[in-house]
Amino acid sequence: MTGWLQSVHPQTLRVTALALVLALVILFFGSQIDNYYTARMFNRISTSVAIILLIAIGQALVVITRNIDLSVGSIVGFTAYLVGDLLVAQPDLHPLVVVAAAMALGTALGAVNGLLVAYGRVPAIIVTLGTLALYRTLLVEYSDARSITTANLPKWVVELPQATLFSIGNLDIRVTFAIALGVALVVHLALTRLRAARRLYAVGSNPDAAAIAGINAERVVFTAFLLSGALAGLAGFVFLARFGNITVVAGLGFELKSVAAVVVGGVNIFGGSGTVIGVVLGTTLVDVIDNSLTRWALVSEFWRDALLGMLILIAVAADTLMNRYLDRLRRRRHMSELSAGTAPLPRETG
Amino acid sequence: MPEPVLAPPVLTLAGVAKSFALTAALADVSLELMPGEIHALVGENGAGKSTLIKIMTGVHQPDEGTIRLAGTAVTITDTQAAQRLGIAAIYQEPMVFPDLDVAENIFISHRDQGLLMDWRRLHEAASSQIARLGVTLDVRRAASGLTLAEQQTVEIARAISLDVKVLIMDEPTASLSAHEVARLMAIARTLKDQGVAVLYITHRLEEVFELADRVTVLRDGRHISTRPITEVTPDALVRDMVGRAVDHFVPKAAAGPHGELVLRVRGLAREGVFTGVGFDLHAGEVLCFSGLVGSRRTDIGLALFGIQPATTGTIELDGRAVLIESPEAAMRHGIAYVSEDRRKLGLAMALPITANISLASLRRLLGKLGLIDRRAELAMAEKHKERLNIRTHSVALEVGKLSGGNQQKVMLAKWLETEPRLLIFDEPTRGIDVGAKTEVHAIINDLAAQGVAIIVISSDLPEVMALADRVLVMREGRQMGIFAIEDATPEGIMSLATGERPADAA
Amino acid sequence: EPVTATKGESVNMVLLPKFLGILPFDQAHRGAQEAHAELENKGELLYVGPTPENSVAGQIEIMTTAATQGQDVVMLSNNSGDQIVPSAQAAQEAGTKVVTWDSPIPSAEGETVFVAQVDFNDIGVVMADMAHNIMGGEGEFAILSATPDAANQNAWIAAMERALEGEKYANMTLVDTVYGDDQSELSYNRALALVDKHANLKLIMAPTSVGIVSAAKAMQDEGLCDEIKVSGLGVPAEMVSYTMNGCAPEFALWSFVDLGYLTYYTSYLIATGAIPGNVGDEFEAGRMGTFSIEEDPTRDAGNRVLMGPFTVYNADNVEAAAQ
Amino acid sequence: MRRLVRWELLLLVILAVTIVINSAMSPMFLTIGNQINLFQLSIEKIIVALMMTLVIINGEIDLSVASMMGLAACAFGWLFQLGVPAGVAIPMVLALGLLGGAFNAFWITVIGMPSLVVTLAMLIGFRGMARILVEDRGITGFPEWFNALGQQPILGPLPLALLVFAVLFVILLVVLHRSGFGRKVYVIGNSAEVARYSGVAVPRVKALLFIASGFVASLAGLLYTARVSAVRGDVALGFELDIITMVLLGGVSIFGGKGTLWGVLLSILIVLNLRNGMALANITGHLQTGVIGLLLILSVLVPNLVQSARLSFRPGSAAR
Ligand SMILES: Nc1ncnc2c1ncn2[C@@H]1O[C@H](COP(=O)(O)OP(=O)(O)OP(=O)(O)O)[C@@H](O)[C@H]1O
Ligand SMILES: Nc1ncnc2c1ncn2[C@@H]1O[C@H](COP(=O)(O)OP(=O)(O)OP(=O)(O)O)[C@@H](O)[C@H]1O
Ligand SMILES: [Mg+2]
Ligand SMILES: [Mg+2]
Repeated sequence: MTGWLQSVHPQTLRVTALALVLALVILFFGSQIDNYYTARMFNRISTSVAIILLIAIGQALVVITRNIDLSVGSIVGFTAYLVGDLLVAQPDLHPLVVVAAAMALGTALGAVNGLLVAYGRVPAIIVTLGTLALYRTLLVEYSDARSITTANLPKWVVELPQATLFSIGNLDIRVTFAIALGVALVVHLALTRLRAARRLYAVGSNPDAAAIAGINAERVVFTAFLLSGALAGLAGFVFLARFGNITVVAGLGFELKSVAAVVVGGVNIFGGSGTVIGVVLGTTLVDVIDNSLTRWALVSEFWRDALLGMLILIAVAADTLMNRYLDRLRRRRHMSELSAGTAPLPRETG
Repeated sequence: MPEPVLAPPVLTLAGVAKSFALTAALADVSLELMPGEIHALVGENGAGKSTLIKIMTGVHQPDEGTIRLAGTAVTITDTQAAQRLGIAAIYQEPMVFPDLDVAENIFISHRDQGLLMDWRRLHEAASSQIARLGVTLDVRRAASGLTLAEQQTVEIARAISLDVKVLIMDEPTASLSAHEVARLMAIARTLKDQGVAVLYITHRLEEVFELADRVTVLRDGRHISTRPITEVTPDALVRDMVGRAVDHFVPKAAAGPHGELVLRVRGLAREGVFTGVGFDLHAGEVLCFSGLVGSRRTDIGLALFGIQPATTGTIELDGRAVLIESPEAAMRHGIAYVSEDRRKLGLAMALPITANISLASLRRLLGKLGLIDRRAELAMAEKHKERLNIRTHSVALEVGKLSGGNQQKVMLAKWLETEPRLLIFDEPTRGIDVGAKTEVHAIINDLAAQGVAIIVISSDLPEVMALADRVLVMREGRQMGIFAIEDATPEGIMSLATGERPADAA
Repeated sequence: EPVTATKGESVNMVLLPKFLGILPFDQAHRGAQEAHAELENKGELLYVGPTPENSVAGQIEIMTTAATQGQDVVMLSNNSGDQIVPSAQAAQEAGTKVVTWDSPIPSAEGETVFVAQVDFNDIGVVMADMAHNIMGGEGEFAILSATPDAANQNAWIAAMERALEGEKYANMTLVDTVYGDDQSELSYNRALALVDKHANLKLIMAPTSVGIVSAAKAMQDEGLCDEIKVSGLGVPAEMVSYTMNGCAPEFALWSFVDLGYLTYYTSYLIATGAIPGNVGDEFEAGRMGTFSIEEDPTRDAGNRVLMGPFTVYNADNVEAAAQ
Repeated sequence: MRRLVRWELLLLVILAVTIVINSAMSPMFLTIGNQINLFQLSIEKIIVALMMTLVIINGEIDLSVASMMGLAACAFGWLFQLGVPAGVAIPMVLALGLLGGAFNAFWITVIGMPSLVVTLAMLIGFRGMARILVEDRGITGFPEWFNALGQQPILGPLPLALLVFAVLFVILLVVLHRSGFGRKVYVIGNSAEVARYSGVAVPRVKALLFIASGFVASLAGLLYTARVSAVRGDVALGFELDIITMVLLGGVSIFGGKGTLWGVLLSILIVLNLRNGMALANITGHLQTGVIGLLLILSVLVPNLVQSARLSFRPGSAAR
């Protein structure tokens, strides 16, 4: 056994286990699919991860506070449509204004969720199940069955998905992917460094204790929903740019996808713990499995979903078991050092 | 000896009243806290002590009455407001954040530490706070792995790390052993010297007399008396609390010949937790486990009850080796385990008293078709309400709404109802008042007299001395020795538990 | 002698699309409204439908409710396969006629007649021909459909596969059929997966309006429009930019406005008893001319009114149609 | 306890209001035929909702129920196409439901994964298996007697599924509120640790619930097949959200430990009547789901607001 295990933080362990699982999955598909380890495959997956990653990060922030946001799919659809509509009406808007508008819209919808959950004291699942339906209803009523079409959108929006920030060899770092990664990095830094952000964990970890410790739990939960809304709004804009054609079904199903990415990424569904790196890995894992299955010649179209479900299950199980094993190893090592007298005693000896 | 205090009171409560739905928890209570005093607050379970301090910290709002801070009337809307006013509290039930590490738990309430986290400084500061308490605890550890006593330590560190004018401690020593209690008292005195007003709630009267300058007694939500400690005697205090005189400790029935050998444990160990535990236990015998906080006494209990089965060693019941791999198996063998952590492990807080009491013996209430006989269940609860003097207007009340001590009694009732042969009590009198403690001790003695084999894990040395036939001392997961009670002294037990004396001296 | 409708009768009619919120069904609604005004119907024309998420159960629910309300006719674009049969039969028994349009009831049970936009076999041929044109008669192509349960798409794909057996298409190979569930994101990803899976792919044929735009956008975004073309069935307004830039040089569609109009006429005539709804009935459908009920050759049972034709759009006519 | 009674009272009021408005709006509403239809149209969902109530009170969730319904239906269609007589296929499909539930239970209780993750994966997985069985086919032509089970009245005007619902309701009512098993369900929902420390075989209770949930879902899938007399890969797609909505509106806490079957019954009645009333008033599609979403939120929000308004009357007594 090695000494480093002892000093490793449990969250790091968790992420390591997940990364191992991801590596195994990639190795497996690499042996099954020709031309798997190519720049093209990287580009495919990186671009397809971009949208769901944004949503999943927002979802993670909410889940960490022991809540859930099932309305994200509807927020994505709503912002994608409204921003599209705005762009059709005013094609000359500055890109930053457009992005800001998308995020503001998402934030507003998130604020409604946040108000109801934090200050109205309605359980998040009830609120967001409700707004999942309500936001979609608003969109349908507003859109009146018109759809946004690529032809009416400004060129820069339509071309955004193929815009490349820089390339390493054939590996393109697309702008949309860079946006998602950038957001992930910012949120990661905030969650680990920003004092205020640590309150998300405190509230999710033990709401009663948070109240007693003088944390304004309402405001923290409200903020988490705001951020989730804002990120869903941003994702809505990327969605618009990517698909161009926006109908009332836009974003349908993102709520369950984001929850899946978050829990696979090791965020505790009962709040209190979770890392952005985990979310990135979880999102990637689900997406890699999905994208690989569609390219696996052996698998017929009708077998895909059954395999997807099973592979997610096995991946999470492997992660759970590996994590548990590493943790046990770590504890055992600590104890053997303890009885050998090489480790500092964990408690007072007098 | 306390000087007469001349400074104006830092916190004044006048005419405070508070009721919950059907319970009047406080009625017309007044209290003055002086800077630089340690003020003890005592009273029976449910007397309203915790409610009173929750009013001071803004958790509850009073129905009537005023609060003045240094003379000015204040409304304490929430705990943040209380903190701003310089009032902090250590609550009766530890409230830690299981997912955060110890250091963050300690400093979570500090709001003046800048925008960014400085993890290194945080951990250093936390370490020194913990060290002040005379405990070694890895501040990087997640709080989820902490024992109850360690959680209590974290709570204390959190409160004393704040720069406060009033520090309230609601039974801080309930799960600490003498050693840690001494350190805590030293800290309380230091704070007092710095001019802090300390309000100290405890059921251990010896602490009151050792520490307090003044003592206030509450009974049934009413203020009974406030007197300098020099003017009261223990008996007078108890009379104030209970309204009548109470014998302190039921004298132990003369240790008669014990019955059959019930339990024989040899070489019991759980990898990485404890090792080398072995003892015999006869019917009608009380064996106490003593040791410092974290000496792994609880873990032995958990192993015997099948929660965390031992990895090596043998357990024999009535001369037959048994494998106990789950609580169900333990219960089939007639073993019961009363947990030290009633909140997390002992009671379903949102369920009524009845359901909690019947939980471990549901099987006996089931009629045909596996349906619960509700009348019998109610009778069962009423019986225990009488017997253990559980203070409640109805046994249909949610357990979570009872006072701490009464919750403890409900948990005892649950296990008594299973009529076990081997009963393991883990800190059985944690947080219960003198009267109730006497009752619990009487119950334990009764059970022993009826031939139940009993293990009591206790950090309360006087309790150990009062109850035990024999004492088993643990240190750092190792069994240091077993004494017959005749050979045991508190000093002897403590020095063995702290390692000041070599094990073989026992 | 074709039957002409008597204006001004009172017929309560329900137009029930697959779900609410997308353009083609709204266009059909417009056509129906046009006919409603033209025929001076004193009754009501209702446009009700389920959500996309709840399409099957919702259609059954609305069909049942319509029977309860005693509506005279339900015009159904069926998304429920044969699951709608019991409720459609119950409606018929309660005196509510069921006329399908756009997508029929596969077994034809519970259905009076199906107003077919075009001959389903013809769609197969047209798709094969478009593929032939674009690919120059040789190479590999794949199909990106809606869901595996979409009855129209399945019928059209089957028809196309039959057409492909012809001599003319001998050098063309259909290598894969995948489903994008009529969602942009899935369709987009499936299109790219097809490209990666089949190195020699020359065309993606998407007989669904969501699938075709998503595939076109995917090819455009990945800069693949030169090698891989997109075709199928699409709405001109949504497709115009891809047709003009060469990603989707050719696609086809019919007029949903006309389909709604013709469905309304057929239903009105049947509900008023002007025609019994049997094979051989001939009738006048306002501005669209004369139609007749015939046996549906593309199903094992059932009758149809064939609308036809449809338009193939390309760079020459798409911009005008998109207006 | 008293809180729950109050919750159910609120639901009762909502239900009464719904019924009054509905009958005022449409003369058809109160006819027996319509009342039976109103149940029939969602009967499979509400049967599953009853079982889901127990699962959620136990502190878990089963998101795979709708996919299991689909799988059951497709398995039935597939067996039937293979030439297995319907009478034989039915028990086989029910066994499949048990098996599917046991499969979920394995990952949850033996491996120790959260039920949300497991059943989310199987929401995809079971649906995928259904796809493997029927691919892009639609299967019909089941025997008359089978279809009749779903469509014809069996007892008076009542169809079989409604009887199944009634019987299941009574059984679960007794199990949840009167039996030792039900008590354990509540305790585990409250705190699984407390239950374990009290000698409750937590994994066994959980496993039983998931197995039962799989079984009930497969039964519901069969009833659905009989009602619509056809099978396709998308049977019951997306039903899980409706089912969970009904359970939550019934006052069951998503965190477990709280709620009653009576509450869920009332919430089922509200949702069905509201749906039906809106459909009769030609309000369909998103507007309908929107109204139910709004009701869901308001039913919790309004009492909360009323409560805090009442409290702020008595200055400074905001109960936490
Ligand atoms: N949230 C609540 N709802 C209803 N009743 C409550 C609530 N909190 C406390 N009570 C009641 O108020 C009374 C006083 O309780 P409190 O917790 O203040 O007692 P205590 O003096 O701290 O007792 P102990 O020594 O057992 O901790 C008890 O009867 C208790 O049941
Ligand atoms: N490092 C740890 N990680 C996780 N759980 C722990 C750890 N240390 C102790 N525990 C758990 O805490 C409980 C009490 O442990 P322990 O045996 O140390 O208590 P004890 O000797 O009775 O002392 P205490 O007075 O603290 O209860 C047990 O359930 C034990 O498994
Ligand atoms: Mg108290
Ligand atoms: Mg202990």
